[in-house]
Amino acid sequence: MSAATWGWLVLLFPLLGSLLIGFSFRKIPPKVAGAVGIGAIFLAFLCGIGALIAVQGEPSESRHVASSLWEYASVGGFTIDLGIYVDPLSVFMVLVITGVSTLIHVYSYSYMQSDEGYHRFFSYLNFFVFSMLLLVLAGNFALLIVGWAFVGFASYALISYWYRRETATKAGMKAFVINVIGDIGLVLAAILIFRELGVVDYAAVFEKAPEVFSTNQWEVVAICLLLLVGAFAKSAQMPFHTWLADAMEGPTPVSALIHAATMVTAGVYLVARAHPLFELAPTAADLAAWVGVGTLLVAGTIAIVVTDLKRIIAFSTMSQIGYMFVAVGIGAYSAGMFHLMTHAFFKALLFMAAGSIISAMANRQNIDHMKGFGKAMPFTAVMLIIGALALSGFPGTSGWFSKDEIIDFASFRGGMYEVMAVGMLIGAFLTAIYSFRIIFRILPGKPCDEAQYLIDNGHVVHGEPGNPATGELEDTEVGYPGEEHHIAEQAPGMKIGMAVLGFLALVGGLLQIPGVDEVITKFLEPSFEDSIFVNSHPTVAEAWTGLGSGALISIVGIFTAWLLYVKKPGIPSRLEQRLQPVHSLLVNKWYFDEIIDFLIVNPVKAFGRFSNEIFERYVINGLTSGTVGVIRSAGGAVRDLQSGMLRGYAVLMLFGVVGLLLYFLIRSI
Amino acid sequence: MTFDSPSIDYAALSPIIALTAGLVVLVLVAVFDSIKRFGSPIALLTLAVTAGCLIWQWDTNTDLVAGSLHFDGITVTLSLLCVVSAAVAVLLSIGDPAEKQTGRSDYLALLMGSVLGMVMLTQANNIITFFVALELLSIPLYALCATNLRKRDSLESGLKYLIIGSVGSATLLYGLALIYGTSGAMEFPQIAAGYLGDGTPDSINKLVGDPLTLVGIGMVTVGLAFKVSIAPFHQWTPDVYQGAPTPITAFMAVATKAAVFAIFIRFFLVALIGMVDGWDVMLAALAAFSMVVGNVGALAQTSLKRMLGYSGIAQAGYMLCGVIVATQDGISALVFYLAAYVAMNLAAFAVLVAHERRTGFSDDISSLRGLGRSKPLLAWPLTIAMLALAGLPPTAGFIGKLYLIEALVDADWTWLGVMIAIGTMISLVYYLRVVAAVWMSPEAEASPTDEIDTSGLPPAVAGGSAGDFTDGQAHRRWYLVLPAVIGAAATIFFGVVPQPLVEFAQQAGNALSAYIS
Amino acid sequence: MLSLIIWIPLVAGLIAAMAPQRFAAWIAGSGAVATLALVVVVLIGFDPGGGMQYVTDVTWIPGLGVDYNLGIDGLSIFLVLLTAVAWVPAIAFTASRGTERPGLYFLMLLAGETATLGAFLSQDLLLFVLFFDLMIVPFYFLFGIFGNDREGVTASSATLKMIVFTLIGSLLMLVGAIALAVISADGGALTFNMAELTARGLPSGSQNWIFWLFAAAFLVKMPAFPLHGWMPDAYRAAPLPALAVFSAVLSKVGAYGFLRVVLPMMPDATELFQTTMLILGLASIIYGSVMAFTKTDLRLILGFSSIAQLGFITAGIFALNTSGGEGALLQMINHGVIVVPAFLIVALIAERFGSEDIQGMGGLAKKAPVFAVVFLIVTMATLAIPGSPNFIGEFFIVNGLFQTNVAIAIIATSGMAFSAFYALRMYQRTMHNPLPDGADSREISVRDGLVIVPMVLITVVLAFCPQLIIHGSEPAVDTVVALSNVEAAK
Amino acid sequence: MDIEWYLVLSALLFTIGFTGVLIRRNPVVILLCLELMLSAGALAMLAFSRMLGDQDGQVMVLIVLVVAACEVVVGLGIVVAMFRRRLPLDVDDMKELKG
Repeated sequence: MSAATWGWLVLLFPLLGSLLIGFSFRKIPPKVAGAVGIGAIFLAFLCGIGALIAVQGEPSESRHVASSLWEYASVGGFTIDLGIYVDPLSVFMVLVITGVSTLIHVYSYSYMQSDEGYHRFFSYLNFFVFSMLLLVLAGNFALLIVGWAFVGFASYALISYWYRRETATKAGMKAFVINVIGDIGLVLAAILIFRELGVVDYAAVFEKAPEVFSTNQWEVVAICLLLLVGAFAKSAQMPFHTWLADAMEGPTPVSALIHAATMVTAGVYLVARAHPLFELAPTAADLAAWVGVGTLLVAGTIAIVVTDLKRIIAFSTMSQIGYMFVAVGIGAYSAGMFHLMTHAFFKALLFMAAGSIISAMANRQNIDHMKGFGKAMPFTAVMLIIGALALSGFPGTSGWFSKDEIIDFASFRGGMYEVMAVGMLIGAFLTAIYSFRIIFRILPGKPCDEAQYLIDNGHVVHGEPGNPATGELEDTEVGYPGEEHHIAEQAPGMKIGMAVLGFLALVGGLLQIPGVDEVITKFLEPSFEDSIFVNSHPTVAEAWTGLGSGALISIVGIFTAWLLYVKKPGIPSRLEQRLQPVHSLLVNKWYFDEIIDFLIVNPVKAFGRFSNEIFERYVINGLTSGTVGVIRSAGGAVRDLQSGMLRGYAVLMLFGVVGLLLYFLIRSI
Repeated sequence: MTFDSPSIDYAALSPIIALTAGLVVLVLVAVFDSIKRFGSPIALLTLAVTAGCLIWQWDTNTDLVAGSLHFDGITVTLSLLCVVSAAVAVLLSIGDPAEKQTGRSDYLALLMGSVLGMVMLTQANNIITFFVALELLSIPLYALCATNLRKRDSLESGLKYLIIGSVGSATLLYGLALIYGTSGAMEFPQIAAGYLGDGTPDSINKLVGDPLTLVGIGMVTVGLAFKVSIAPFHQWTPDVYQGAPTPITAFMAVATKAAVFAIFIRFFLVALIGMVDGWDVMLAALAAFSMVVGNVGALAQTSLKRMLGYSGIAQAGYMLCGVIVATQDGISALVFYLAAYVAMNLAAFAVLVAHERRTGFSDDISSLRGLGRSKPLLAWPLTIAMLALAGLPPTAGFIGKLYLIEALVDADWTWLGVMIAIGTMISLVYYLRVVAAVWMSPEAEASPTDEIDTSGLPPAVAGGSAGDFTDGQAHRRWYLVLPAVIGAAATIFFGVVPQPLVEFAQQAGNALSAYIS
Repeated sequence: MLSLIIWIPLVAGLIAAMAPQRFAAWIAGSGAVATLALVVVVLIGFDPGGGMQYVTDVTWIPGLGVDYNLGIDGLSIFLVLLTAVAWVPAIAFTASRGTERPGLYFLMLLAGETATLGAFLSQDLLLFVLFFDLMIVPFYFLFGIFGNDREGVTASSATLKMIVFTLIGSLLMLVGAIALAVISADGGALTFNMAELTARGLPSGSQNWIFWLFAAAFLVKMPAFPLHGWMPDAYRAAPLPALAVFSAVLSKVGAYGFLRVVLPMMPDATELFQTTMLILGLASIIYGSVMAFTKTDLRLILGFSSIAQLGFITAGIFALNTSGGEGALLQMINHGVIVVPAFLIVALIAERFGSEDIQGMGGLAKKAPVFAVVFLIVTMATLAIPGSPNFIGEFFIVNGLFQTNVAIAIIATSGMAFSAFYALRMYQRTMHNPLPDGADSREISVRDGLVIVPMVLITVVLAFCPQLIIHGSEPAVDTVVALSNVEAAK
Repeated sequence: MDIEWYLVLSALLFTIGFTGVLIRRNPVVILLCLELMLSAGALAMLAFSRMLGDQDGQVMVLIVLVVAACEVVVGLGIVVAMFRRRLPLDVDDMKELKG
């Protein structure tokens, strides 16, 4: 079968799975629903491989296939058809998404075991994967927007999955509104593209763009900036990132899937997909890179201070995505994609490990309470360590290869990109510190009472249900993940998921050993052959020196983390006192939330109150009741004139006569 | 010297002859107690015969009685309207306390006299018949207004109507005298010729500009404006409408307007056509003023009859625009609107009479509450009448307003058209308030009205029985419900299929084709 | 054929009023379904490029030059379909709930349908004005008699305000229509035939003031920003099924009026006042959205969201290009299709919570998952999530606006962001968050499901292929738009 | 004597009549003043008829006298009816109908 039919099949299975589970939620038991969910995604993964084989089978220059079912909408020359575009880049993304999703489905099969919204969870999860695949496979910008919005909707649904919890619904609302702002950016970009090029399909747009636009022409820069607005909103970059921290309200598998592996990478995919436009607008590409650098530094600093386990990992996601944006911003597309893949592996792994620890902690996420889980949960501890190693780019792990490749490319390009490389190195150092902050705070030392309870009688302690973020108590119906929690040691599903990811996190780097086998670069090369950077990349020697420096930084980082948190645990608290203002700045996430509220949210609410109380009552109603009042008073006047006195009437009659006569006399002169 | 008897054209005079005969018979019947009960049938018979004669003479167009009467399209159409409203008034006054007190036939005789006056007025073609017909129309009405001797309001309204009416007639007479003086002739066509002078433009200006003529026109306008209750001279209307017995109010509201507008058309568009730019702006001002006063005044009313009085003032303002425009379209629009006005008002008044009889003379709008639920047969005609008066689409009222505005815009009087639209907007509030009271508010207990303590008084004059006035079954009386239903049905029918009524109106329109375009 | 479509509902209404009250609902329902069937037959036989079809032209009042001229073309075919489709669930819902005096209720409801169909189908200006006036009368009775009094505002006074507001507009339009016909005839034969009037054209001097007479009527009807004074009280007083139909279809007649009357007949004035109308549309979007997310009464949230959507449609129409016009027409149908189930859902929520104020609500989704999913689809369509037909409508409107005035287009997109906020707020405050005690969150009954779900399914089908509507209506919109931009015509 | 003097006299009569109606409160006197106003019109008619030399004016005057008589009859009839009802015979007290 051709790549296109494989593409359609990839799309079909998750949608079918989602609808099937959705409609039969009363009939089939939870177990079967979970199985159907996993099966659907796994089938999609197989079709992805089928598409891979089909695409590889084509000769290298014609490795992209576009096919459309029917004409979705066409008005006055603006035709949008329901079409997909299968090429190495999209197949790569399909494989990463379906692969990681299958593992996360397996993990959540047992993690969400006793939750009473089980069917709804798997239906939404399958719908999310479908919409992510639609986004990746879309053949034109319009359908991209549709995929984009479905992904936004699915993330809203999953963030506020425990909808009976106020904070979860608020977080869901925040994520969705910021996502809609991203959609608006894409809508305007699509319209601008149509206005300039008259066409919306990828192939046609990227082919016509160089002829119509000269580099840095304001139109193409505007298009790219608008695309970036969409990308930043989706991938939680600097100005639009505030929703990611609150998105941790969703269940942990959701955070693993959406806020680590797939959704947040959509922005990176978009920039990679639209690279011809970005290459025509270097200023926009550089802006993307600089924002990437800024985000990775800011996120890194915050991650060091935050005490909530899932939020630390969330901020680390933000900084790693920053790396990817720098990569695609400066033209290292295949490096960016490679880091995207490896990041998916170890970040999902970290979230899963965090999930099982949180279950062990009876749903409390504050790492200050967590102590000595090394002994209590050996398997999870090992997985946590592997994840942390890969994240901090410990030599040999996948993270090391992918992150340093980006840094090498940046330093290779020289000039201001050198500064970026330095920024990234600092970032890498911060990453090493906070990833091992988790390890050294949780695993070593005297086990805290939950861990001790686990060691003594082998099953998990059951605290009364509470909101993990705020800690205040809730009624059990709120959607608390059921009475029994599941830790990796006791739940086979979680164990399989984490094991495979652990293996991939370790081994993943071998795909892209500089000089030996650039598998990813060669595979993605047909998608980026029209890019100007296609054959300029650092020599093998430079690559290896870069890797060396990367390894050095990560080891030093781990050592300092060890120093701070194991050797002299007092230092961090002392540092906090001395650098109090800095500390509070970081704890409050650089006050971004407050700034956005101050600049946008509060003025709009004030405008709403103003228009509601004052404008509506006085102007609109004033207008109507005003005129009615005037007419009614005139009516009263006429009625009072009617005095009933006969002689009064005669007087008015006289005035009438005199008036007429005067009028006529005046006329006759 | 030979004396040849004048050639009388009996055919054209037949309506007047029939009416006079009926009047005489009625007066005679009033004498004998035994056959007094047959008053109403006789009255209805005469009206039917008159209508027959009018229709028989549908398209005659001749001068009668040596030029003092002119029988043409306007006469036929408007006289028919007067006769129809008279018939309905007769029907409504069966069993009316006022009629009982004055003895059935006398009451009806006065009514016949008034109708005779109206039919003559529609034909009047010279100053003498004009004045006589006008007085023949008004004096019986003064008397009729005062017939409900039991109620103090009725007497008061009668006296008020008489005094103010006479002042109006006196002014009219003085104006006619001046016009006779300056034009030198009595018949309207000769007056027009008189004002043309020897045809040279400056002589026309001299005559037209001459103060006496203008004062004359002014005074005649006052007299006619008073009769049709145009704005500054409208003050008597609400009081008299409220005071007079309701059948008389119904008759007065509709028939007088039809007859007086006939003479308005004939006098202004035949006699004074020469100086049309002299009086059309003045009439336009009066019309606009009465639209405003009428609509705004009605807003503050609680009594339904007073409200209909004010609405009559406003509607008179709309109709006057038909005359101002001075075109055939204008006249047919006016006649169409009059016909629709007749249907609407008679339906409304019929329901009002039935309601009054049932609840003992409370014509307050709040007493109409819950009528929709309890008496749908009465509620629907009143609702349709109110919607028609407000000018809403499915009714003849809408087509009437449409025809008027079209005639206005056609003759470059667009600002008056907008005035009509604005007047209608204001009128929506009080018409729909009645509809809201009928349909949308809960049942209300009827409030008893003030009644003179008739204990100390001698029994009513001329054998009128002093029975109590409420008639519990009023809402089922055929003679009350029939006019209401027919009026409402006519409003809806002519709203949906207006063409026959348009042709009826055009009959009047092209009657003056000789004088105006 | 078209006369049949117009008059069947009224006839059914009259029979329902006369018949014993038990059968009133069945008769009314069958009347509405019969009309729908006829409209579908017309739809099948409709050829998009064929201009005016099924024309019936009978002289009605030769004296005034008015004739009973009906015709259907790309512009009105789908709006007629929307009307026919919208009335069926409204009647079914009322029948399932039962009212006192059902005969009168159905007579008025079906008379409203007759007048609306008449307005969409009439090709004679006076007939259009007549049906335009006639539309509000039955709803005056419906809202007045069957409405519910609120604190401070009785149903009859709220509806009185509504009908006076609307009729002021339509009276001005009556004067405008007559002036238009008389001036364009200038001495010749007076006619109100729309095609004839469009061909004759009008001196641009008089076009300007006639434009504002028509615009006033249509803006009050929509309602648009400055003239929506009557909307809050009327929406709070009205019975919900009647309100669903009123908000879904009657506001579209205003927008349709712009496309059918104002654009073709007064091109110079449209050109001249284009920016003012765009700003008015924009003001409606912003003001409607801002009010929507501050109000706490469900009916008013939907009411003000309709004002915002109508603001989008006005902006689309006055973008004066194919994309804007087509987007506006598509948006009219989408909004109509989604507002009917939205109001019926509000009715169901009101039954479950006893009140319509969202402050006391929450957690309905716990025991009513199907109800939650249906309401979710409706909310997503209301906020025009990309993938829903509403988005395609808004997308092409913004695309059209982009071609005329970029600044306005960008501000209009802020409307999308606001709509996301208020629609989601409405959904969350009713469905999510903990369930207050004393509220019973029972599942949607099969009967109500049968009434609401079909309309939602229409939106889902349209979501997959909005081209069905675009294909049918594009040629007609092209002709109207071509007529309206004067340089192209010159 | 040319016609102006007659016209002046009739105008004078008319104004006296009108003021009489305005000032006096007794309905009978008001009826008298009405007679005065009507006769003023008749006088003007006579003057013009004399000036124009034809008899139409005089015919009109006769008719006007008849009509004036009828009015007075009806007027007095109502006044008598009111007197019998013991209603105050004062125009200013007739304020029942107002507003």
